[in-house]
This record gives sequence, C-alpha cells and structure tokens, in this order.
Amino acid sequence: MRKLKDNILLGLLWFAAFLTVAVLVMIVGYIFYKGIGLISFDFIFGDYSPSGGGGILPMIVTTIYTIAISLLIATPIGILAAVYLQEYAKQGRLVNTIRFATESLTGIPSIIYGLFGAVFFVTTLKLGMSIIAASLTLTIIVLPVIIRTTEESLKTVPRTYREGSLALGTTKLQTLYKVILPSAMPGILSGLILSMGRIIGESAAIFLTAGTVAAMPASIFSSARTLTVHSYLVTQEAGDIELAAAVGIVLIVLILILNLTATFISKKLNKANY
Amino acid sequence: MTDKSVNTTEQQKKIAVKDLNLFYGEKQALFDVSIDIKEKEVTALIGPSGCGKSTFLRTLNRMNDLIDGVKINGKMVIDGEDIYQTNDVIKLRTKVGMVFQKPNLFPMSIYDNVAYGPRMQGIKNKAELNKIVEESLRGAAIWDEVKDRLKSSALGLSGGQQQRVCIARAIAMKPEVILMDEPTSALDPISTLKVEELIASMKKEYTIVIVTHNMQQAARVSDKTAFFLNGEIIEFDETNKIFSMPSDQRTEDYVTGRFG
Amino acid sequence: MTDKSVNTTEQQKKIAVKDLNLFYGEKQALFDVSIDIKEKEVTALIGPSGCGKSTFLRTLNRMNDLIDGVKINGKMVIDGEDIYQTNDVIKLRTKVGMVFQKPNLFPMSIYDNVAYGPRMQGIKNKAELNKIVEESLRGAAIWDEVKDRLKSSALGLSGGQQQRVCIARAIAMKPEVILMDEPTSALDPISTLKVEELIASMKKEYTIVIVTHNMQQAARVSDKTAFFLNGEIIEFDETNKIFSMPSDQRTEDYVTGRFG
Amino acid sequence: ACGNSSAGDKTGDLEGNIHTLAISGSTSVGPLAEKLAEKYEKNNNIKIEINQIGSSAGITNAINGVSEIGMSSRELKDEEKESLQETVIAYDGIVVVTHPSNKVKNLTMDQVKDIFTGKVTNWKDLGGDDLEIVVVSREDGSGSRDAFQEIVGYSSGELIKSAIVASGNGNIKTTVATNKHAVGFISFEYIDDSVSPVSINGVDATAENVLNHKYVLSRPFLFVHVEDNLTNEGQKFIDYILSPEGQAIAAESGAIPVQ
Amino acid sequence: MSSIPIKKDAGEIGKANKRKYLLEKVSGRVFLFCALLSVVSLLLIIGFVFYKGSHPFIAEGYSFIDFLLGSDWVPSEDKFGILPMIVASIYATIGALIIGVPIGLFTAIFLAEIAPRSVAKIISPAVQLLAGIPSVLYGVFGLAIIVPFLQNNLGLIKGQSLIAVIIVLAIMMLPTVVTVAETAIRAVPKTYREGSLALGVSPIGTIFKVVVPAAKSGIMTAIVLGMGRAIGETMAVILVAGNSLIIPTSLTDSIRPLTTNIALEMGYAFGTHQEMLFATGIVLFSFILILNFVLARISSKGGN
Ligand SMILES: Nc1ncnc2c1ncn2[C@@H]1O[C@H](COP(=O)(O)OP(=O)(O)OP(=O)(O)O)[C@@H](O)[C@H]1O
Ligand SMILES: Nc1ncnc2c1ncn2[C@@H]1O[C@H](COP(=O)(O)OP(=O)(O)OP(=O)(O)O)[C@@H](O)[C@H]1O
Ligand SMILES: [Mg+2]
Ligand SMILES: [Mg+2]
Ligand SMILES: O=P([O-])([O-])[O-]
Repeated sequence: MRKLKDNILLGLLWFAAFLTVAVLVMIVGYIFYKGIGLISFDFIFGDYSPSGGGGILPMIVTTIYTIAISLLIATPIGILAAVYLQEYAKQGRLVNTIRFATESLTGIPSIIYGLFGAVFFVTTLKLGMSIIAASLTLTIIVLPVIIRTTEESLKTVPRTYREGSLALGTTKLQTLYKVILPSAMPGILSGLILSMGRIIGESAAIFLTAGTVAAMPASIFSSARTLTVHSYLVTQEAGDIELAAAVGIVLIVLILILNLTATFISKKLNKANY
Repeated sequence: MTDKSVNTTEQQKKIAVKDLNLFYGEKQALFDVSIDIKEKEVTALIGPSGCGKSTFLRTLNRMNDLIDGVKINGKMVIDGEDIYQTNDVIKLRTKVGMVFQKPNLFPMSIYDNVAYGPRMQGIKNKAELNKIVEESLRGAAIWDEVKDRLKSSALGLSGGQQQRVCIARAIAMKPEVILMDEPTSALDPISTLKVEELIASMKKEYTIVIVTHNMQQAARVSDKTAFFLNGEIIEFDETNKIFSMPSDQRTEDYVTGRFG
Repeated sequence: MTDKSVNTTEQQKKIAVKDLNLFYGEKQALFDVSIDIKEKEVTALIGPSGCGKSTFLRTLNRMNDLIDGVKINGKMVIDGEDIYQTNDVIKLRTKVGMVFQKPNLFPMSIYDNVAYGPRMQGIKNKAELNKIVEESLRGAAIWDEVKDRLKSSALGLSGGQQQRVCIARAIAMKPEVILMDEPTSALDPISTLKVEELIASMKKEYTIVIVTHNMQQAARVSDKTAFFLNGEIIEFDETNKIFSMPSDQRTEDYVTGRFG
Repeated sequence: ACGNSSAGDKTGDLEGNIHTLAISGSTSVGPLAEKLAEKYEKNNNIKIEINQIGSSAGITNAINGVSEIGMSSRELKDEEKESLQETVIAYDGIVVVTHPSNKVKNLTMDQVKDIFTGKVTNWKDLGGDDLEIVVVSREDGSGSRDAFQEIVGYSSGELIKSAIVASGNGNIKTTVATNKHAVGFISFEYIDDSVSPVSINGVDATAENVLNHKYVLSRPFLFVHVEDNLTNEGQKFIDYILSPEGQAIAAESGAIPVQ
Repeated sequence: MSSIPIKKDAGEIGKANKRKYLLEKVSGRVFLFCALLSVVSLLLIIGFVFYKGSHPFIAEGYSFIDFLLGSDWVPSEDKFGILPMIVASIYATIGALIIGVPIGLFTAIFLAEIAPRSVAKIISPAVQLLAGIPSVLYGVFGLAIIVPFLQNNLGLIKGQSLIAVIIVLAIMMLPTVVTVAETAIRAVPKTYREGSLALGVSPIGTIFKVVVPAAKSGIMTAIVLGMGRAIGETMAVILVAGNSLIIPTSLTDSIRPLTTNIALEMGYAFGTHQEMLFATGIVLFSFILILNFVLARISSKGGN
C-alpha cells in the first residue's frame, strides 16, 4: 500500500523534473535553432545599420553599460542597507517597515518602474532618455534583490565569528569588513548574479527610460538600445523571429559568461578565505 | 612580577563582583552573584547545564551586550573600575580576552588569525607583528606544530590545534584576564591534555576563569572553584575543598555525580 | 515474558556483532568491533570524543547508509538475521528504534509526532491511534505533562519533555531495541534524571543501547558497559566491573577521569 | 538628452562639437527616420538619436522638451496643435492582410468595416472558405489604428470585442501569417510573402495608387516640434528629408513621398 | 613633570578608541541612510503612481467604482472600465499557479532529495540560468510555438488565449519556484530526516510527511515570488494573450491582463487615458500587496 503510494509519488517527482528539463531544453533549443543561422562575427561585432544587415555591437555595449552602472550604484547601497538591517538595527518597527518596503518593491511589475523612471529621472531630473536614467531605474529594481540576498547570507555567517572578533576588542565596523563581509561574500555574489539577470532581462523599464536608439552610445547620457529591448522591438515591430532569436542567443551566452565569471570570482574569494 | 607573594591582598583582587543580577528579557539567569577573583589564579566555574556559568563568564567582558534584551544590575569591578560604568568596551575586551567552547578561528591563515587583534589595534609594522605572532603561538604551546604553515588556512588544523591557536589569538592582545568557556569540550583527550597543560603554565602570567563540565578537569587545573546552581553561586572555595569536603550538600551531590 | 531467567543464553543474544570494520571513505572509524548484546539489558557505550561510539550505534539500524562513502564489512546479526544482508531496511528500523542526542521532534503537534510512525505504517483508525499515542506517552513517562496539550506544537516543550516525547515516538513503533545517542547531553539535571528513570523502567521491555559521555550516568543506568577508544572496543563487561576494577589500564584511566 | 561627450580627448574638437538631435515617437515612423538619419549622418557632423516609443510618447516628449522632434503617425489632437508645429515627411499606406491561403483577395470598404465591427464573421460570406474570421487590430491610440478606423468608418467602440489586439506591425504580421482565420492591417513597409495583401474596391495597395488618390487607406507621417525648441540642425534635417534625396530614401523603404 | 606624559599617554589611548567609537557611530548612520533609501524609493514610486492614477477620480469626476466594475475600455471614447482585465489577471495568475507550482515544487523536491548529486549539479544551475532569460524570449517562444500548437491541436480559431498565457507564465515561474524551493528543502535540518528514517519510514514518506512540511515557509516564499513573476509579467504576455477586451468565460478566450493593458497603450496614451493607465497600475499594485499579505498570513498560520 505504502509502497505503491511511494512509487507513484516517486514517478511524479521524476515526471515533474523531466517536464521542467524538457520545457527548458525546448526553449533554449528553439532559440538556438531559430537564431543560430544569423550568428556570425559581423553580427556580434559589427555596427548596426537600420537599412538592414549590420551587427548588434551597440546593443551589447549598451547592455554592459547598464549592468555596470546599475550594479555600481546598487551594490554598495544594497549591501550597506542589508548590513544595517541585519547587524545594526534593533529588530522593531523601523526594520519591519524597511523590510516591508523592500519586499513590496520586489513585487512591483517593471512597467511601473518604467513609468516612474520616465517621469522622475528622464523628465523631472532632466536626465533625458539615457543610459544613466535607465540605470538609475534599474538600480531601484535590483536594490531589493541585493538587500534580500545579502541579508540572507549575513544570517548564515556563524555568530561565533562575530563573537570571536568582538572579544578581541575590535569594533563592529572592523568585525564587519574584516570577518563578516568576507565570509558572506559568496552569498552576496549570488545576489549580484540574480540582479544581473534581472537587469539583462528587463525591457519595459529600459524602453521607457533609455529609449531605443540603435547606435553606439557616445556616453552614459546618450539614449541607447539594450539587447533585450532590441529583441523586443524586432519581435513587435518587424516580426522577425529569427533575428529576435539570434539576439536571444547572444543574451543567453552573455548571461552564461557573467554567471561563470561571478562563480569563478566567488570560488577565488572563497579560496582566499579558505 | 610573577611572584604571588609580592602582591598585597588588595592587589590580588583582580575582579570583584557584587550582587550581580542578570535578566534575559523577563527571565532572570543570575541571582545576586558575588565573587572575588584573584590575580594569577585559575578559577573554575562548574555546575549543571543551564545554571548560568556561560552567562556569568560573558558578563566579565560584556559579551552579553550583544544579546538583545539583556539587563544587568549589581557591581562588577575589574582593576578597581566598574566595567558597567565605562563606555569603553573596546578597552575592556582588550584587557579581558576570551576563548570559546568551539574553536572559532576566522577563515584566514593561521598568521592572520593571530595578527588580527593587534592589526585592528593599529599595529602595521611587519616585524612587530611577526614578533607578536610568534610569541603568542609559543605562549599557546603550538608554535612548533604550525611554524611551517603559518600562511595556510587555520581551518585545516585539528580541533585541539585550533583551540590552542584561539588561545594564541587571545594572548596576542596581551590581556590580563583570559575567560574560557568549556575550551576542551569539543576536543579529543590528547588535545585536551595539551590545553590543560597550557592553562597550568599560563597562570603564571594571566588571571584565568574557566567554565567546565568536566569535574576532573576542574580538579586538575584550577585553584578555586565556584559551583553554580540555577543562577546562584552555591559554594566558592579552594578547589581541593570543593572536591573533597564541600560544605553544601548540593555541591557534594554534584561533584560526586549524583546529578548532572 | 519479562522474566529474564526464562530465556536461554542463545535467546538472550539479541545482537551479535563480529569483526565489524567501518570506513568513512578512506578513513577507518571502527576496527574489528565484536560485541554481543543481550536482550532486555541496558548496554552503555563510553569513550572519549571521536572514538566511534556514535558511528557504532548507527550501524545497528543502518543509519550510516545515509552517509555517502561509508563502507562496512563484518557481521552484524540481530535476531539471527544479518542486517547487512537484507534489503528491508524499513523493517530493521521499525524493529530497532533510535533516540538522538538532540531532541529532534518534527514541527508538528505532540500527537502527530507520536502518531507519525504508526500512521506511516498504515494505521488510520482514530481510536487505535489514540491508544498508541497514549500508551507510548505513558511509557515515556510524559503523559501527565502533555495530555492536555496533545494538539499543540511539540516544539513548545522543554528540552527534557521533548526528549521524552522522542522516546515515546520511538516506542510507538513497538520496537524491540532502542538506541540512544547521548540522549541527555542537551538536558538539564532534572530532565536528565527523569530520562534516566525512564530508561531504568524501560529495560523490562526493551533492549537498550546507550551512548553517554557521563560516567556517572553509565554507572547508574547500565548493566553492561563497553569502552571504546580510537574505533576499538577496549573492554566490554559488567558495568560494576568496568567502574570498580577494569582489567585494562586505559579503561581505568578513562573512568577515573585521567583523560577526556 | 545632450551628449556632453566626456570622451573627447582623442577626437578632440570634432567630437566635442557634435550636435545630438533627439527624436522620439511613432514606431511606424521610426524605421524610416532611422534610415534617413543613417544617410544624413554620413555627410553631416551630427548625431541623431531616434527612439521608437509610440506616437503619443513622442508628442509628449516634444512638448516637454525631452526630444527636439517628435514623430507621430496620427493626426495631432487639438490641444496638441496649440503647442506644436507639424511637418508631413511622408505618407504611409495601410494594407489589409490575410493568411496567404485565404482565397479572398479583394474587399469593398463596407466589407472591411463589417469585418472589423463583427457584422460578418465568416469568410464564406465574403467568397472564401467556411472559416470563422479572426480580427487582429492594433492597440487603442496607435496612429495606424486611428487612421485605419477613421478612413474605414468605425470607432474604437464598434470594433468587435473579441478582436486580437497586437502591439506593433510585426506582431500583427506574425499573428496573421500563422492563422488562416486572421485578418489585420499593417504598414506598407512591413509587407512580405508571409501575408497576403487585400485590394480595396479593386484597387491594389501600391504607392502609386496612394499618390493618385485611388487607394485611400493612408495617413501622414509627421515630425512635430515646439517652435522655439527646434535648432538649426533640426531644421536642416527636416529640410533634408523633404529634399528629393530624402524623399527617394522614403520611397525606397516603402513609404510614399510627399510629391 | 612626570605626570604630564602619563596624562598625555592616557589621553592618547582614549583618543584612539574615541575615533573608533566615532567611526562606529558614523558608519551606523551611513548604513541606516542606505536602508532608508529603499524606503524612499518605494514611497516615491507609490506616491508618483498614486498621484497620477488618482487624478481622474479626484479632479475630473470619474467614478472609481465604474472604473473597477465597468467592462468597456475604449479610451478614445472616454470609456474606462477594467473589469475584464481584473478577471483576466486573476484567472491567468491562478491558472499559472495551478500548473507551475506543483511542477516546480516536485522538480525542486526531485533535485534536492532524489536526484544524484551529479545530476542536480547540472540541472540546478541550468534552471537558475533560465531565470535570467529575458521574458521577451519566452514570449517569442510562446508566440511561435505554443500559440500555433494550441490552435492546431485544440482546433481553435486562434491560439492567443487564456490557456496560452497560463502555459507561458507557468513556464516562466518555474525557474524561480524551483530554485527557491530547492534551497528551502535543502535547508531542512538533517535531524528531521534522520528522525523519520529511524522510525522505519521510507525515504519518500519522509520527504512528503516531514521534510516538505518543515520547508513550508521557504516553499511559501517560492510560491509568492513565482506569483509575483506571474502577475508582474508583461512582455511575454502581450505576445500570447490576444489582448481582447472581453471577460473571459473559457480557457480559449483571448484575454488582456492588467499589466499588458498598461504596456500596450502607454506609448500612445496621453491625458486622461494615460492617467487611467496609472490607475490600472494602482489596482495592480494593490492586487499584489493583498496577495502577498494573504499568503504571508496563510504561511504564518501554517507555521504554528
Ligand atoms: N540568549 C538567551 N536568551 C534567553 N535565555 C538565555 C539566553 N542564553 C542563555 N539563556 C538561559 O539562561 C540560563 C543560563 O544559561 P547559560 O548558557 O549561562 O548556562 P550554562 O551554565 O553555560 O549551561 P551549559 O553548561 O549548558 O553551557 C539558561 O536557562 C538558558 O536557557
Ligand atoms: N560523516 C563522516 N565522515 C567522515 N568522518 C566521520 C564522519 N562522521 C564521523 N567521522 C569520524 O569518525 C570518527 C568517529 O566519530 P563518532 O561520531 O562515531 O565519534 P563519537 O565517539 O560519537 O564522538 P562524540 O562523543 O564526540 O560524539 C571521528 O574521528 C569522526 O571524525
Ligand atoms: Mg555554557
Ligand atoms: Mg557521538
Ligand atoms: O506605432 P504607430 O505608428 O501605430 O503609432
């Protein structure tokens, strides 16, 4: 009886896992199947031309810009905020409010961030449609992600490290940057990876704040088009599925590279820490 | 300096605790604890689990400050200064070192672990640091075992070695008092023996307060023993006396293994 | 049934272990362990930390199967059946219950914890479950303390209560052997006492193997004692003998507190 | 949106003096404007940023100064006309398209209206196979849709409720190309083999027929700007578009020149 | 004379620590400031959306009730009713949860408890990677594969439908649900497993009766995050929903969820129309807050 039930459940578990893997393989497979024909050196490293042909280098550069700037701003703020919530704050109403705020931020659809960014950063702060406006908008989008994951990884740092350090007559701050942050680093990095994914995958919010200019950005105050926005436009306006898929391939590879780099760094850091 | 007889009785009183009460939120964990701890002696704290030994030990360097909702009243004087009246916890903790139950080395090299405290005090000079590290590791009777691997991870050491490096880390701060909370409970017999020998040799220079669950250990290493029960000190006396002819029935029950 | 003298010597041999070796990957943790455990006796396993007591205990219900890279050879026979030759681990574990060092109740109500095993055995009948739960809790000397809060969370109980509910949970499976790995090390003296009394009363019905660090406890509760050192059994004999006149010097050193 | 180029050390003065012309708006006008800009940038020391974010967003940007020029594929509303100047840079034809397998190749304007308002729901009533009609429309506010509805003669409220609403020409095209029930409308520029164009009242959808007013489904592509905001460079770009060279590029990319 | 250096010396030590304490205080403030920044951004966003979105109801005399319960959305004719979209959002979310949650949870359980370590080590990162794939690509996949598939195999006249949205959303939430739930299940103390196995309970029985219930709160988080993804998703949904303005009565009807309504028309909207899109945003936001709140309630109840 129990055995039969066990076997059925086991079967279901295998089935679900199979289904998940199958679906995911299908999606990636489809994107590669559709897009691989367009992939070439010129496609990836060529400049874009509106009259057909041309490459997507400007979009790749823009994508990297947005990732770099958003993370540059969001990472310190996010980590320090998490440090405050986890290490400094007396758990109470203020902390709960801040937690609630960050949690609610994760639940807001990105189109709403886009609208906000378009009015606040683009118009009110007069940044114009630009990489910087988009990056600031993205900063707000990923801030909660970074805060949450950092908090979680701070939680896993053994209390004994804190005690050991403080008992040596060090300050909280010293303990923090010498002992706690280094050992929380792998977790923090995985939060950053997640954030990168979110930034790369975003379209609605970027579209409304950075615009869609398909040219190499002169500076971070230029309007520009990220890879994801490009694949979005190509799908919606031109209906060119193959091109969208080809851009998708580049995106997937980019995500893969960034993930591997981060994992590598995290391993390195871990080794440095032993 | 190391000769006890030179000190007057007053000087010998390194730590004086009077009517100390401690509460975790509503719950009282220490009741009217009074005890005088003499300089350069080893004082053992024994008692059944949950009786407040660790709690008391941690009041001595104000580690309980880290726990939310802890309230303390009473008087605790170290070297004539009420440690709960000062704001300079850093100074207190530099003077009163601590070794924990489980070796809690940081995930760094052996060298960096021992140099950690001095560095945080602002010592940057390489030669000076080297000297401190070597002296401390020697003081903790671990130098010979680790001198060839100072730059490798401290976490690769055995439990007993780690615990001695922890002691070295504490010594490196040149403290006057060293608190130890069941420092050998996670160790194997051989390591335990080494740490015990170390404690015996360290009392020439340091005032040591040690919590232990192990009656034999208390008997072996300490000069004085305090028996805790339910947050109170039932008896505090020469170790010999506590183990051979305690004056309280409960102490006797405990040390003869009638409970716990 | 509960009268020992009725049993023949052969019947009394509940567990027979012969030349058992156990490896964690490359590292050998048990060396040629041989021991015969009699029915309805309490056997205590003592020895310094890391000597293999827990490892040995866990071979008795094949809990080590869960750890990757564990290799076992030798013979372990329970009730005439070599437990490493059968595939029915479930049956084995139903027969050989286990109580862990830290109370590990599930995050469910007290009732559900105790009823968990029987339910998973397919018992659905409400009345029958009620009966099992009550009997088991009574058997673990905890019924009176919890009978009014059976439906509330088990995690709200004190450590000692939790440990007794763990015992009840094990009893509910009507095992024949109960393994206990330092069952009182996380408990306060009063709870410890209760659990010890419980063990004493349980031996009328169960064969009990208990690991303990506490010499006094071993002396109080067990009939036989085995002294482990570095993965070997150094001495196995009547508890009285082990504590009063052990035949091995190392045993004597250990039980008199010369190390550990 | 002013490129305060900080990386001016290499190209020196040249880079530093480059004017950035910010244009944003209609996604229908966008591709044409990009092509014009590409050609224009080659011969002029200027950088033109074109953002395809929708007609109304472009108009808003033009009004509040985020962009120098807005692109619109719909007529300006009265309140917008108060603050904006408009220039017709080209015309765009709108084609009714169906699945290539659809036998219906010609419709009258009334039939088009009946289809989109749901009066006719089966292709067999229009001479096709016995297939239910699936209407595909653009989103409310789209320039293409506004123009199409106005010319065909129905309002947004009359559009059949079950109509698929697709955002963008490409989306309509993909939808129609993969559904043999479907009918939709797209810009001339997007026509290819994957869909079948339908002639209206017997008149084919060609640029020629638009120019000689035989084919009536068309609408203007507008550049709009606030009088005071237009720079010389902006004016020059508009002039270029209206020049024969600019209009030739427009014609090449599927739009209809303004004579 | 001699007392001066001593005094000075004492003063210096004090000063050194004083600087440390000061630094301590300042850094604490900096950390607090960073934490407050996230609150400020939330307030800014909420304030902004509410300001824009409430304008038509406060200043222009539109009725909020008609907005919520009206079933006509014709911006060019001044009709703003979002009932069809509310219904669509609810159906799509519930549907995606019904399909995505069990599959995701079972996959997570499989990866954490059943799969050999080597297999899990490949699949888990791959699944995580998929969480980073832009939603537009999921939409492309949906439009090019799922929509025609439904159309051809269910004999529909159009594949853009509630069911297509549900499938796409279920797929999109999988990586989130799997990853978070897997972590939660792995975090269940080994002692629970041992406790159950030692009672002679089978590994599968142990998983479903002890391990999964013990991971409940993490699993709830997985569901909440997955749901967030489902409700908030826009770009993929636009492509497969059909965006028709009807109240769906069957799985095969085209739908327009709240998010797509905003994304679809924002580029073309101005004046009241645009404000009404912000109002749609308010409804969406409230929707998410309520759901989060309810789920938090359920999970804390379950926890007791
Ligand atoms: N952070 C805390 N919050 C609340 N109560 C606590 C806390 N820490 C300890 N206690 C309680 O205070 C009492 C004394 O605890 P303490 O850790 O000092 O005991 P102990 O004598 O060190 O025991 P052990 O030998 O088990 O280490 C116990 O009842 C314990 O439950
Ligand atoms: N999972 C494991 N992998 C590798 N080695 C292990 C593992 N578990 C235990 N060991 C090693 O096996 C030896 C015996 O361990 P065991 O836990 O049986 O000791 P013990 O006698 O129960 O000690 P204690 O009194 O501290 O519980 C030790 O050296 C230990 O380090
Ligand atoms: Mg303690
Ligand atoms: Mg053990
Ligand atoms: O994008 P539109 O040209 O239809 O406004």
